[in-house]
Amino acid sequence: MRKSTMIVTLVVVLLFIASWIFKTMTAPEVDSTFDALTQGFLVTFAAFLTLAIMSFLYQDNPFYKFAEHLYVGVSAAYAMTLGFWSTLVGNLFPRVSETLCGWFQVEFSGQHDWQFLIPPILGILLLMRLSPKGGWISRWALAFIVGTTAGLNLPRFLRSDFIEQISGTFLPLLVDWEGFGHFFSNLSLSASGQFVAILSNFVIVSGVICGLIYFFFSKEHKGAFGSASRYGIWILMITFGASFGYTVMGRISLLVGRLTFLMDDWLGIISG
Amino acid sequence: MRIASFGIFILLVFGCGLTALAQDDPIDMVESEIVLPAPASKVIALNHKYDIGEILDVSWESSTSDPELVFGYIIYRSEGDNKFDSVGAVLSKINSFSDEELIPGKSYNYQIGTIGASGVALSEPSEPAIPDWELFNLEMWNIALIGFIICGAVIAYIFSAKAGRKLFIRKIGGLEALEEAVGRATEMGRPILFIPGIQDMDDVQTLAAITILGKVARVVADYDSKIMMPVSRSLVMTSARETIKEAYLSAGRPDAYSDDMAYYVTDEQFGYVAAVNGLMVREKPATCLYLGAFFAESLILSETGNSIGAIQIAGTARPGQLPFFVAACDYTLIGEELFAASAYLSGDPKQLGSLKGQDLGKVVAMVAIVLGTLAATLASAWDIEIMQKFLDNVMLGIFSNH
Amino acid sequence: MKRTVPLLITGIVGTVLIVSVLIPPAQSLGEDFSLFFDIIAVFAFFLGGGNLFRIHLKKVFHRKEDYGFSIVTLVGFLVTLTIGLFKIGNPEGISGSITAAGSGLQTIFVSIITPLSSTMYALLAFYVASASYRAFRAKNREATILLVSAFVILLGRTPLGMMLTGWIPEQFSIFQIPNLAVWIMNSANLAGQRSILIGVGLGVVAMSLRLILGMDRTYLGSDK
Amino acid sequence: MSGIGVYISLFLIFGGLVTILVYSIKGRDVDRRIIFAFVFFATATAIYYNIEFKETPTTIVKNVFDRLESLPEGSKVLISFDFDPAMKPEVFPMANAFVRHSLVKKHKLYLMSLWPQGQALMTETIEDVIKVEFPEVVYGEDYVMLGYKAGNEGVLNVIITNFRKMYPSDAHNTNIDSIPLFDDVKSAADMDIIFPIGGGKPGPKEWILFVGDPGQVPMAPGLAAVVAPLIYPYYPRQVIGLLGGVKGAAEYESVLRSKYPRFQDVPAPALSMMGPQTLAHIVILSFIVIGNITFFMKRKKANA
Repeated sequence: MRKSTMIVTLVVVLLFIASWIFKTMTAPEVDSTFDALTQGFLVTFAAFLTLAIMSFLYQDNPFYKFAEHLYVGVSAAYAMTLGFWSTLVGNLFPRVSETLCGWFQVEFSGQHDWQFLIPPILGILLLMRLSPKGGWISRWALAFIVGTTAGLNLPRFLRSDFIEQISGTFLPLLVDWEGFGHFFSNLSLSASGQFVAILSNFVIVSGVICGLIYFFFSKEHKGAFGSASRYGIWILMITFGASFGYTVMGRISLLVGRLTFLMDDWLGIISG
Repeated sequence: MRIASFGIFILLVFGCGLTALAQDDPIDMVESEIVLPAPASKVIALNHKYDIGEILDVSWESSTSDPELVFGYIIYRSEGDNKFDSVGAVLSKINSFSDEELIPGKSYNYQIGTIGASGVALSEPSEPAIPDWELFNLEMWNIALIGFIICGAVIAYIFSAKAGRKLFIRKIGGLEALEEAVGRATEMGRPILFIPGIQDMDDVQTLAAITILGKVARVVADYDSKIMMPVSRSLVMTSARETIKEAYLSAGRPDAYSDDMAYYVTDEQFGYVAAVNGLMVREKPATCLYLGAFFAESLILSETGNSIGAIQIAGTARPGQLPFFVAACDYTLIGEELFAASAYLSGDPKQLGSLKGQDLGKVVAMVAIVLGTLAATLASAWDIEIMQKFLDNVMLGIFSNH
Repeated sequence: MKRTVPLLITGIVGTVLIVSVLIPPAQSLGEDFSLFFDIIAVFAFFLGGGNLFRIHLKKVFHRKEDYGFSIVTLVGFLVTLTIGLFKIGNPEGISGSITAAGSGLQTIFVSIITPLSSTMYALLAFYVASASYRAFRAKNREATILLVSAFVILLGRTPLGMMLTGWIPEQFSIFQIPNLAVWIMNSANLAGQRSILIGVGLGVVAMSLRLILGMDRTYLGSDK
Repeated sequence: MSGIGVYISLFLIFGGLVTILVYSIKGRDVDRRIIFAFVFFATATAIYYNIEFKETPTTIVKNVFDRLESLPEGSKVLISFDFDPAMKPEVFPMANAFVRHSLVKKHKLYLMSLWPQGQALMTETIEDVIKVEFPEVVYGEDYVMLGYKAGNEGVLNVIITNFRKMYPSDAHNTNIDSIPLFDDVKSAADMDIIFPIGGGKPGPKEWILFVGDPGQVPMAPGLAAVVAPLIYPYYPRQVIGLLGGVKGAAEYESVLRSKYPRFQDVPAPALSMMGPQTLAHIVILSFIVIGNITFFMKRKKANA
């Protein structure tokens, strides 16, 4: 270990202990010293992990690697245990085995549904992937998963993302129409005015059609078709701009959330 | 059963409360003591459509009494023996009820109790009704029809492509830029970086990327430039090596190929990005290609690429990442263009046929939108009745289940 | 055996699920298959965990570079698994909710998973900032449109937009940035997203069809 | 005191931005770590001084509020926690706002999750919001915690026709038939409104495809900002409204506060996030502007 690394590690350890002691002494509403110690440790540890990940911004370092590796292990196990308790104990055991229900203290459904032995068998086949030789048999389970996804998706995407989207675009282009005279005499660029409403519907209808033209591959994009496709790409660019804005907004929110944790829960420096 | 009694209890408590409130006025009190509300009328039980024969829909006409004095309705059911049991209760504004979990084929009749302040007034019992099941869900006919047309078109095009018919696919703008970018790297004598996304081979986008890699590697082999391809999945590495090797073989330079061209880094997202970033800063590739499934790393990669002055071409079908690529790269294959590019380059009949079938779907969508919008405009702006009918019955009949 | 059976399974399962939408008596079969899928999905978690365990165990065993960090992964994995599977520290015992307040798993969640996963994503805020300084250029017409639209949305989604353009009279209120942002979301953004949605929807339909008919077999991998 | 602090901080931030502009125009490269530090301090300052703004709800958010407001007492409200801690700052305030609004309107609450991490966050809501602010509500009669099930859209495909098949018991292993809330619930189609909250897969989109459209249930998704634009095409027919990112949450919190004064003093995390959010947006916008000024100046020079 290099000398500078050792110094940094030492400083981090000392700060950690200092924070632990401080958070233990200031822990609110606790019954025992042990509880205070645990609470102090947990908050300090969470703060340490937050800072360890953030240190990646400076450069890759052992603290970041520690946090990253811990994350991988813990989150995999978390998903496994929750899946086990909620789905296997919750949905499978009550249908197949009274004994297992007894062990895990969950109510038996009262009858054995033998067809429910199929999924655990397929599941075990899936686990065969872990063995070097039996890998091919895991394809049976994989095939079931692929088949289910395909079968579930086909009618639903067709309905919600195709059919309903088409009828959602059946919009009147002349909103609140009472003739040209009325239209011109009330012409304004007010956000709630008639002109803006008409413009909106016009942009939606033409935008959807031209967007589709942009993604149309059976015809060369020339002439009027080419112009339509160019208009389509502009609409798409506005869309991407909106996504861009929202993504930036979302990322910042996460940062604010994390900094609030550091400053409020850990350091306790926000007066309010 | 329990909910029924619970509902009745709530409604009665509510009713008593109102009675108590009304006691200021002696006339009201007298009235509510002796007069029951008018009972509900025209109770009808109908078979619920398109189920497996377990549901009956009960409806009735509301009580004619002052709505203020009707607190709700209780639904009673009998199995043909005139012994009525309550099966549910609803608030006074509602005049229908779905009785579920019945036995198919059995006959039931219903009676509605109108709850007033002073008691429950019973309606005449309904005619008996039998819950029945249907073979086809006719409400879904339009989905079946459109699904049939689109799936049929996809299959037909695939078979006709397999039979050797040439299917036209327009030239994709980005592909020309691709060739140019590879050429520029050769001129500058600097390497080309190819990132096939961070997903495994089970993602369609990765497959498309590998197809395009075949073309790029061929140009690279022809010009004798250098390609670098760090990947984040071992399976992707295997297929990438095969693809590059084949390209070098067909260019007649198998000796120039080496396994170092594509190599595995790590599965971890940020670990992988850190490694690629380092590589970019050290090797300064002249051209960076990001084709495949990308997540948050899209922005980190394209930012670094920008800072080293590389020409960047990206392509992904993940809409969330497209903005970053469009803003930071020189050329971007947007969404389906990635797949079209792969179909165009490979000439694979399955991909081509599929693309053609999808195009037919787009034509259907465009025509329908034009017709529907026209009808909606004419119907609403000038009150043309036939257009309204056309919109409601034909266009919305086919294109909506709402 | 190695190819035909999986193709048959995919075909049958996919067809049944599609049919169950159209034919009411098949509905309960469709429900069953969905449940099967959910149960197998749990085994997929086990597979993922098993893979992870194997990879890191190998690293430690062969003393590969940075194997110390693999130990961290293994310890984190095993400790969480033990606490979770035996519901250690659960105030309501074995029958309590797995995430009951105060249980070991909930503590791990709050003190380890939460800071780690949310900080990972919070890092992106920094990268967005640096990318906006170094990479987001109005280099051509498309990129310019994108940046302008992003600008309006970013301003419009904060109180600043109103402060800057609140003075614009009602007659021209569409140019007030918050109004403009809402308008973009409801018209151009909606149109663009919808055309993408229709295109992708068609793509999913075609892909699912190819899978069910066994025309697309890439997911089965090579025969080796 | 804090007034002066705010001004000094703002001066430092904007002074810094100008410095970066000058640097960039001179053609010098600004290290990305300086940019990182900049964002860090700008955001931290705004959090420290706790700047809060007033929010006026947009129609798309107001629609959601009005719908829940107009439902008769005792309506069935399902909230799905389809997110993990990474998304928490954005969408968790929405979940809590919906819970508060539903309980104050005396609706019945059904809580579930399609994400393993969602159940733990649901526990937080129950412990910190329901049990603290609504001590009068009873588990099983007013709200129920169904918990997490693995299987993504497979779960939805079952509950749209049959709740009991997917959830034979709640998260506490209590048989669902002994829970009064389920006496008149057969499937998710019996709900009066559904709030899918999340931003990944499975998430609100899957809810619309597998539950909202087939079951014709009103949907009002609460979305992480990243996916909000993608859900707009479903508005207004397939979703009645939506909350996009922390801004949407803040708008909802502000209408809730103005309608129900009892929530004046409960924390409104989204509202208090808008201050730092605004400052960070300004910083990022400035970076884009600076970057482009430099870009065009360089290009002009190259052309000249």
